[in-house]
Amino acid sequence: MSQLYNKLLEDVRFQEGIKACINCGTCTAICAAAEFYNYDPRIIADTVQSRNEEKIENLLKSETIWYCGECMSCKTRCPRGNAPGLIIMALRALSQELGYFVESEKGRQQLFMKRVVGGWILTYGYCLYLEGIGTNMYAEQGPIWDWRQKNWGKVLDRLGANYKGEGNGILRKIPEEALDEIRKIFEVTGGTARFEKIEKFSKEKAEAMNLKFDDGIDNEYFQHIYSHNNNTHNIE
Amino acid sequence: MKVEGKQAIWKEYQKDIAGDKYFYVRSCVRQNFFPGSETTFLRIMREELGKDIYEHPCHTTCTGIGYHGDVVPLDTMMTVVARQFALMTEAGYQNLVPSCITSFGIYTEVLDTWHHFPEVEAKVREYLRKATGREFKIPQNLAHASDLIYKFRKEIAQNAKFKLVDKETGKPLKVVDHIGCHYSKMFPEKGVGGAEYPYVLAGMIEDWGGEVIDYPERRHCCGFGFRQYLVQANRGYSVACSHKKFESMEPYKPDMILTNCPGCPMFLDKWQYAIAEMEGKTYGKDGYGIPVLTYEELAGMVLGYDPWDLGLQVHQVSCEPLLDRIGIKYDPLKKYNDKNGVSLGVPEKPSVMKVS
Amino acid sequence: MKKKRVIVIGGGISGMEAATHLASMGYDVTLLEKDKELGGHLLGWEKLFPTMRMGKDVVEFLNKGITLSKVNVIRKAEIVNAVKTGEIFTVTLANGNKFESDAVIMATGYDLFDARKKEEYGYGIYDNVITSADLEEKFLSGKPILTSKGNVPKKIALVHCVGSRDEKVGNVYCSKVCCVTAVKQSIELKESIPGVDVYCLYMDLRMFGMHFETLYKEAQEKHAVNFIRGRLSEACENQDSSIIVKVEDTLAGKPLRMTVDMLVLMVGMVPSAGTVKVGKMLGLKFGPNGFLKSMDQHTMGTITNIPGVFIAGTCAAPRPINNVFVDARAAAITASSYLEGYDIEKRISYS
Amino acid sequence: MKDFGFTINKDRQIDMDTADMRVAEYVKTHEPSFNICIACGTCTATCSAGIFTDMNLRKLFTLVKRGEIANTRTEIAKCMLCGKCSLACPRGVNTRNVIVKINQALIKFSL
Repeated sequence: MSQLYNKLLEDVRFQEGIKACINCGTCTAICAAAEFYNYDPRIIADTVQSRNEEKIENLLKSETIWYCGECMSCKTRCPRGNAPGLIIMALRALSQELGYFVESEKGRQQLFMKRVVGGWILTYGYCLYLEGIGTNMYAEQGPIWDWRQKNWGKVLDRLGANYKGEGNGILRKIPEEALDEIRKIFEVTGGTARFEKIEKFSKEKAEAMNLKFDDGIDNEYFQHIYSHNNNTHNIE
Repeated sequence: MKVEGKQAIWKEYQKDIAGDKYFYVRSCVRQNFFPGSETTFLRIMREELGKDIYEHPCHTTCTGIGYHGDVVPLDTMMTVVARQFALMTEAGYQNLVPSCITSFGIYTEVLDTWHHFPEVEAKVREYLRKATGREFKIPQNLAHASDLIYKFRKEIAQNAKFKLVDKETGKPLKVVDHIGCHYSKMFPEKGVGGAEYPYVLAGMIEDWGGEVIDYPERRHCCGFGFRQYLVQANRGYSVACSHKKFESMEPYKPDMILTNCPGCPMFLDKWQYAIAEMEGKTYGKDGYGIPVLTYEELAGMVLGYDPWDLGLQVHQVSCEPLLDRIGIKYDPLKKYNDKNGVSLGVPEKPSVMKVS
Repeated sequence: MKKKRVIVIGGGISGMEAATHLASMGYDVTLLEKDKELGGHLLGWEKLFPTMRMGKDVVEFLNKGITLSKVNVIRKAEIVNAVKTGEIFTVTLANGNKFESDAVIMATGYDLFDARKKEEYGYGIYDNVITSADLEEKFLSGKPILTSKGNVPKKIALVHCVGSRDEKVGNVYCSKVCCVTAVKQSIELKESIPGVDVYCLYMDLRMFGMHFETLYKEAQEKHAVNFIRGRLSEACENQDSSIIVKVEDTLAGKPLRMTVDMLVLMVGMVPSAGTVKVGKMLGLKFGPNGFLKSMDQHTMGTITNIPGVFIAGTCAAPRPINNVFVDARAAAITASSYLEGYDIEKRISYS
Repeated sequence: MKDFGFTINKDRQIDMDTADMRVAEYVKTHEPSFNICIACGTCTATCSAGIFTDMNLRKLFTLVKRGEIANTRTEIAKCMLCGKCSLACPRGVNTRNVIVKINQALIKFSL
């Protein structure tokens, strides 16, 4: 029995995500990622159910597991009640746990997700925070966003927000004691440990890749993972 | 297409939506991108419908984007969710109403997981106790904010100042609905109308005078995909999804797109701009884009709220052609003003897509 | 000595053939049929796989048996009660008529899977999505096969496993006949519509019967029917009411889309409403898939948990016609040996 | 045109409405046994080229039938026409000749 498979089984999402797959391709037919990446969720399911240690290890280090957009369209349709999207979530968790995520271009992007989304959650209590979404990094947000950027507070004010204010309302300042509770939850439940692992393995990888690594987003490694695309992801 | 077939399916998926006393949790995406929508939602619920809808200053993100971006572990996400339940319980509420579809999906998934794995619920209760000392009750009713507007759509229709009708021709406007993936794809029975032919937005469109347009890629994801949009290197996937939808809906010449997920309207709005810049193609009439509205904006619009109170000015695709078609009055000079009526300057115009 | 009496419930293939044999063995046989005509689903089928012989020939064969062996046929019989008291069965109809017997043959058959339950396939919503039974009705009518707008279809896809092998709709079993029906109907479509392209979308081709594989090969070789291995994920309607289908071509390892003018859903078998209703009245056991359960899968087919009640045909499991004939005759024999005092249960040494 | 740092990903779905079926039609006409392939993979299992390269004859045939011929020329070049596949085929498909015909079609249509 594969050790990695046993690890995956510890994740309830994996237990929910795959019972037995019949390779019918219903998931792939409806998968948004399979349309635009060289990706096949059917094969993901088949690979994990092989319980082959080497194959699963390769999967955990592969680009493949990072293509899914977690829209969960596959769950609606599977005739066996499986959900490749949930399998993917379990694989991604394990890949980060073991540090395998840094072996792929797409996997390395987890540092971005950790520092940006993770950072916003712990700093502001929101998953997204407009001040970090500038048109310098998100040009497709367009001229209207440029205009908002020039007037963050005033536009929010116009639309009934309570930007950085006390009490209730849109984009209010979430009280420090509430944020402390969230941070404590992260510590108790393994969220902080996950973050630390992502940092540690990314730092090692940056050294191996000879890219400058530092805190924040203005460093070579971070900018590399954010924008680099080897353009082979949708080639057979 | 036989609408009776859809009606039969809609009957199968009737969901229980509480009538009053809601605990409201905000959406991260909505607050950043469509603040006017949440303001409008609360205004409708409280002022038009007289409902008790409570907000707690200490509630936070559910961590949804972090969870589906796979940096936030399952246990962490569940415990944060448990904390929201605790705030609700402490405030004396039982009916949870998330503004966000990803949150709604997450709450549904958590409750389903706990139902199948009671030991997981016990573990999360222990985590929450340890981290915050809080206890909670499981919500009695869980409904997305769009479920509420759906539930009260007829009341809104009764108070409506406008119908979704072309004032020149008298014909109903053609509306494309786009449902957030996590509304019912994971748990079809938790969504009004199920997963394949959701009725939550279609019901609003019908009762407010419009015509629902079904097109082949109706069920396709907008392409957010969490990490797929947020990381620039992956955005080619994200835009390709929306692009596919636009190409598929184009022949039907829709007057607008209606959405119930916080992220989708932003993508369907912004990607029209980006596609125009990248490929020179626009999808609306006369070089404009197709206006993309949130259900709160649409409800406010038919109720006759000022378009600039709704926040239509923060859309990249101009909504004025739609307002004109319905015959809704607005003051173009006030579009880009602040609360005190002072101009904040005018955004630059895109180079391809026309804007008002 | 008074003739022993048997009630056969259901006048489809299995009921007709079982009744014929029991009557020919000298029993007093009453055949109860809910419709106004005997023949069951077979009446709606034009040609039969794998030989393409006419379904009505088989109906005629069955009817001759009923007439020659003098089976008492009660049509439009709606059963409101069926009980066993002591050794005697009493079946009551809606019109108040009561029938008594010493044995009962359950031949209550199957219902076609309601394709509307596969919501994503759009049956009952999209105009050009039909079922295999609808297509058969078109063949029977003798009229040309046309799309909803009256055009000759150029491309048709047949979807296997609709309502079969699908946990989503609660049916995990294979309905056995749909694969070969798809092959049969593909050939008929090819023959009746010159130049039409036909695609079968399948998960596995289960050509288990004698000559089924030959028919499959004929479909490929002579008729150039296309087979794509992938289960249909969704169907959508275009503006011109043609249908877009999305599958993965699992042998190519890529998602595939295709516009077709007509989509035919190969609907599987589910236990009929009559099977469930009468089965419950008699206290019969049901298997995990909802069909009637025999006492043992290998050795006790046709024999139920209620002594004197025997099962024949598709109320027990999906079966093709040739198997149903054999099954009906087997039910007649097991019923007869029961009536003659033979106790097969004595042979059971296992639990 | 503005550069956002990415482009719109191309769809990799097989689109049967626009597929180039010329090669498939040519082969079906000139080697009709191509029609009776059941994609069992026996050919691939015995294929000499498949042992030393990533050539997959079963998949190649399927792709040709779907009009996916962008890589066919490169793939088919790996075949040595040894004909073992034809001996192994349980359906009696003249697989070797199918390859010859595919090659002819590629030349004929300048693909």
